[in-house]
Amino acid sequence: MKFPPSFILPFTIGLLFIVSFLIVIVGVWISQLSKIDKSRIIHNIFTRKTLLAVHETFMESLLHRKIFKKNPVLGYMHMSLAFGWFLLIVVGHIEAYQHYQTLSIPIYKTIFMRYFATHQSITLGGKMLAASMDLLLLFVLSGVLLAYYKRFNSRAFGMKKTTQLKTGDRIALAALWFIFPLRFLAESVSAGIHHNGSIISQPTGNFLASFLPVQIFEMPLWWGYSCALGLFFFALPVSRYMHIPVEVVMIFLRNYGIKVQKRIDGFSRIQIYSCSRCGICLDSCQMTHAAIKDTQSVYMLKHLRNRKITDEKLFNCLLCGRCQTDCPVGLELNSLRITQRIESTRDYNSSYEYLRNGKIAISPQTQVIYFAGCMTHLTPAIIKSMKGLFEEAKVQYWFMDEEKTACCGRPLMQIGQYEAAQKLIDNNRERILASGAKKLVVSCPICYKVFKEDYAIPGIVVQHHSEYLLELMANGRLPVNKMNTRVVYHDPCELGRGSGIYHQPRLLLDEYAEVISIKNEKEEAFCCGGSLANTKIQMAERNQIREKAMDEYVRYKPDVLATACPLCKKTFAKSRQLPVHDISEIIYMAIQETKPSKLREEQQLKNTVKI
Amino acid sequence: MKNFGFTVIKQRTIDYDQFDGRLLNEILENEPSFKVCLSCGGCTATCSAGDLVSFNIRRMNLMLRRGETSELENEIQKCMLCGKCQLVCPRGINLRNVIMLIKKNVVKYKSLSK
Amino acid sequence: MKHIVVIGGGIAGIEVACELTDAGHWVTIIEKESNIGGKLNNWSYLFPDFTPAEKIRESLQEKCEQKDFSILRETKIQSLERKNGKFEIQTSVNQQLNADAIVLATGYELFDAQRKEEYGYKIYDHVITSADLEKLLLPDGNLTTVTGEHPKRIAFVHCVGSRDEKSGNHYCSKVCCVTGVKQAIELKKRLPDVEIFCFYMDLRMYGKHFEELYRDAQEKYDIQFIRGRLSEASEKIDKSLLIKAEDTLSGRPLKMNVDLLVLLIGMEVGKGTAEAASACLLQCEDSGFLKTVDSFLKSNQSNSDGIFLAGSCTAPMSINDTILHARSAASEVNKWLKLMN
Amino acid sequence: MKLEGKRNIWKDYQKEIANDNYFYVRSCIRQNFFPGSEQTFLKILRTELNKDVYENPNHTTCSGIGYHSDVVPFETLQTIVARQFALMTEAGYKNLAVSCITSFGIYNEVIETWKEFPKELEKIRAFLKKATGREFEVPENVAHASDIIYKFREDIFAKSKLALVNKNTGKPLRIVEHIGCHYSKMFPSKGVGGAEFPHVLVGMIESWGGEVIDYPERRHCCGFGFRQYLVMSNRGYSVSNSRKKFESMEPYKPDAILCNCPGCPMFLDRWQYVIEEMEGKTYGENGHGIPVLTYEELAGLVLGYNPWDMGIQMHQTNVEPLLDKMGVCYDPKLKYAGKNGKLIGNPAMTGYTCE
Repeated sequence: MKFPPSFILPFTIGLLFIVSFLIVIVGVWISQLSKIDKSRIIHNIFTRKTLLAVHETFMESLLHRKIFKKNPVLGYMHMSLAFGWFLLIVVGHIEAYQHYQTLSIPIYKTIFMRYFATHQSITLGGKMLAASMDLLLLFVLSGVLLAYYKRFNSRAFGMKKTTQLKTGDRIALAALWFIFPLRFLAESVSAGIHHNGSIISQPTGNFLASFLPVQIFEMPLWWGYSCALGLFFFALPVSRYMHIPVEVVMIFLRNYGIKVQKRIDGFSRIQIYSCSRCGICLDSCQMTHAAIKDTQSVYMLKHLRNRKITDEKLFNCLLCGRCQTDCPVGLELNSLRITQRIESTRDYNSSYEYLRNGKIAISPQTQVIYFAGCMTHLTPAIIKSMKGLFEEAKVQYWFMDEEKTACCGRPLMQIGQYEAAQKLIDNNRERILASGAKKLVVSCPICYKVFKEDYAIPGIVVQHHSEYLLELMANGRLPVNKMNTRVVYHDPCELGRGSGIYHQPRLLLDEYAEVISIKNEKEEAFCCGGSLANTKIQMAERNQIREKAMDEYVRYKPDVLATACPLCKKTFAKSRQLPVHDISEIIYMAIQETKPSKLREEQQLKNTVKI
Repeated sequence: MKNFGFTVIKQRTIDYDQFDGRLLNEILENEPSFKVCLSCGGCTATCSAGDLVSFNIRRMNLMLRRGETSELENEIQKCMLCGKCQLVCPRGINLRNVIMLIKKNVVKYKSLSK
Repeated sequence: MKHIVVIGGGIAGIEVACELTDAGHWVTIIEKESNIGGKLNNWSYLFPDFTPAEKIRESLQEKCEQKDFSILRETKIQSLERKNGKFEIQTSVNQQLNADAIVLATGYELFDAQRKEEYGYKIYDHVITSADLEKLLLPDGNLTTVTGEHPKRIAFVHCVGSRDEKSGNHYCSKVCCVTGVKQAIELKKRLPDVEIFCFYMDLRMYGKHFEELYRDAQEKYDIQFIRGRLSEASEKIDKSLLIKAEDTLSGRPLKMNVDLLVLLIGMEVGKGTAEAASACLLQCEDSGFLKTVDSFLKSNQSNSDGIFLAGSCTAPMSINDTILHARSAASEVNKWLKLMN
Repeated sequence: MKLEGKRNIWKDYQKEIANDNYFYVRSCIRQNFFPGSEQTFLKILRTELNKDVYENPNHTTCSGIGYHSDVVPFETLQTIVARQFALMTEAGYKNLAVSCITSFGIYNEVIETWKEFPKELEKIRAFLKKATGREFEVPENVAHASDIIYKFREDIFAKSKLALVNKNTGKPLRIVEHIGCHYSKMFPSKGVGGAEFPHVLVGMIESWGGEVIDYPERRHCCGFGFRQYLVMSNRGYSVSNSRKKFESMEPYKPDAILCNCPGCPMFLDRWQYVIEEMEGKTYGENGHGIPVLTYEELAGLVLGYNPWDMGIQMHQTNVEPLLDKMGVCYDPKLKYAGKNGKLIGNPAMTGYTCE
């Protein structure tokens, strides 16, 4: 048997390396999964879910549909590289089978086919395949050109900050940039010598042969192409291009129902490696409004991957979830950050002994509990309105935190203190259970999320007051009075993206005021900037974020900015550009409008005295 | 040593010259807004934990500034991080970060001093 | 042409004289010192924006040269009599002046820190007053202590001679709080490694930009504020000072060693004011400062018709307030003279 | 330290001290702690200075300790004081010489009260009359015994045999002066030199050739504090106070501590022993304590009196190091000899400093 030429070695060794590396590392990650997650894989692997995963892989990993939606040029660039390369491999193989007329072809003969197959295909099919290979290569090269331009452009004009490159990234990037031009040149030169080219490579080859001694260039160019491929494979594990193989694994696992846990495990590592560092999260992040440009998810994941995350960066995030909505890979960015926060603060969780030692106040028997939340106590207008509305609807309720109550625990969870939060949760849960209530109405979205997700109290419905008031209204227990006030509704992060409550507040508000639809709403809504999840941000920076959001709202010329969170209200109220009211206040005011003025005064007086 | 039925009483005086400022400096470096505390006590008045247990966040500042860090570790545990203090603070001090820094570093310096 | 005698050639006196000269009157200033400017001469830089006091002095000097009023230097008022609706003044150099109206602008004196014995001013080597420090803050001021080193820790004591029954002064001198903050910042700028503590009872940052200056002191200059009045200071063997106070916010006594103790001395009514008041038969407040007819509408009028008051002879005042008070005094004098015609 | 500044203050606080004809009232506790001191005072006044000092054996306690311990009401105290004055009036004296600082404070407090509230004086006159049938006049001059020694310090020095000079080095002895709290802290004008920088002991030390140590905790109380000592479990407070002073004066290496109050020398002396026993800490040279003297003892030493005659052996902290530095002639063998020259036995409790 004739030995193949030595230029195939870099490629072949690189391929062997990367394949075995991937098998090992993915194996390790999967072995680190919890027992439940492992059984999820086994149960789901032979179901429709695998097909769904294949479909998703095709749509996202190859076509990059989500990037396309967000930014068509960026989408095209990614698609041309990923899908183009994928097709080159697939079509290349088909061409090789067709050419060699066998299925057992060494892989190098497929990849470097134009070197080995020195005569032109004579069949129509063969000609068409060769032509499509040339066109596909052109397609990929257009992506490469765009990539050159993007990098050049961002540097020259200092536009959007793309991720800083590390050595591994640089090598892989350089290799990637060279792979396709070298391939094109090598194929063209071979075509110039052997006349085995197609519609693009052959004219290019002829052109080159017309003034260059192409024989001298042939071997070095094929060497160069092989080296570029080999280098790329070797650099892959230490570069961001690891996302190409890992993302596929991630898509499959995700389809099997695996999620980021509250500890760093194999799946969170897989998610971390799945980040392509496309930088879309930089665009969605409001922290840039305060000139904070180094703490965004893409950087967090990079630092997590390198295990070099500082508290300064880890905690300088509002956890608003905007990046998560926009992430084309669909990474669980908030969960990943919280997981690391748990890790970073593990050593100093509080035990809150005093809650256990102290006498727990006796819970009265009730059907409905109202829990205002710590923050709501700093916005007494919300409490006053809620009291008025309860009275209006003749609801008997227990105001659980009227005097003193442990915090709901969510602020602790946001900064990773899950263990500590559990102590508060246990304490509150005990009190709620003792009351025998069926419904827990909460005014603060921060509390709402934790009550709903982490309290796990059987037989109790947790509702944010916007849901609850909507229900009361729908049942005819609250009068309706549509005022002609123009309202922009600001979705609180924890209620909207955090808990998926977008429609209820709008349906409710619609009955009492005129709600204006705006660009940045629902999933795309802004964060007010007041988030408790960020412990590092300075007040002045919060103000900048808030003002940017406020400027946007002001453009719609509303009479009132409505929100459903005491913290959002308090944050926006500092701006003074617009009057800010909680949804409950607006409903309460609208209902008061319907009453004769004397009665109204009396009622207001009564409620004021109570507060 | 003889026992006379009484002992020399420890001084209640804060001896500033014995001040160990490492913990304070670490916190001020990481959260400079803490410098501008006015000792107004708004934080303590609004404190959710303070409703349930004797807990004075204003005093934490003083304890740090006087190097009285021995009780700090236990005291700071009481905070529930609800963030009300931060909303009330007239000087906009990033108190939750201060508390987290104290929690983190109090342990570190305790082990260092051993 | 009316003749107005202004007693005192400090900021208030000169300001009043300028305004009245501009209004077309003949003005004579009686100044006991050879220099004009009064207590302004004690200060190097002025709160809250570190304006060099020289700038204000120069402007006063300029006014004196440009405006057509006369100054009798090293002269005091001996007696004052009212004759036919006019004032007849005998001076200490046996001059006789006749005036249609009198303006008292006799100012204040700095509290003598020796009276707070427990702080050891003029006994301990490293205790100085804010007025002493002010001179050291000039670019050529020597900030080394007796031991020849730069101080490493400095304490400021607020309210020395103010708000203190033991000093006989119940009132607040108003300007010392912000002076202390200003001087602390200046010291910190000169000696970046120094630790500075201000011992205060209340920080009364009443004026424009004062609170901002205080915040800067905390935020940018790491100056620390301890709420508690210094009870005493003692000199140690190395000439440093052991100071004691209660840290009232901790509720515990506190002691510390400092290399320099600065006493923020308050304002007292001056001997000159007291003498002038007795010569002119004017009433004084319990504090010794001159009584004005009321605090709002007649804050420049003394109990004696035709005798007006300007500046810090009526109450502790900042330079800014003094200038404004002096201007309003001039306007009151004008009104009164018109009424007399 | 600028002496000029202190002199300015001393100028402001000069008091009138009677020249002769004193009615002497003794201290309750000192007769037990340092009985030689009062004897020495009388000897100096009568034999060295030829003054007339009268004592009435019927005089009692002023009840100040009871008063400050809240067991004697103010009216009772005033009546007791009035009785002392009655004894003085009856004997025809007008100048009160007080041995005790507590009493000195009490007499001043009562006299000042009567000045401010004359009705109180009338009431007390009635009380005394009713209780004892006596009548009294308020003394014209109240001086503490140390004031009198201060007044005649130069006369004493003129007759002195020894100066406060270290005979080995020729340098002045460095002495800490400690003033009893009630000497001038209540009424600064009643003490020589006032409350902040009292001059009464400073004057003696400097006149007799010594050097005064001004140390940071000079103002601090010795720690007696009445109930702090009288209630056994409180004594820790008392020791702590003294210790604070010792710690503060230690760097100055004092040769002695001079006191003008009956309680202070007692506590500054005994607590040194107690601290040594409890903590093993001594404050003087070579593991010794700092000798603590009363002003009469110091005056006596300057005048060349035999230390054992003045009862200096009653001190728990050894005074011998000071005696040696001054060059006082004494016979160590006779330290514990009785008046007849026979040994009366060594004390049972001795510390390192007492050997």
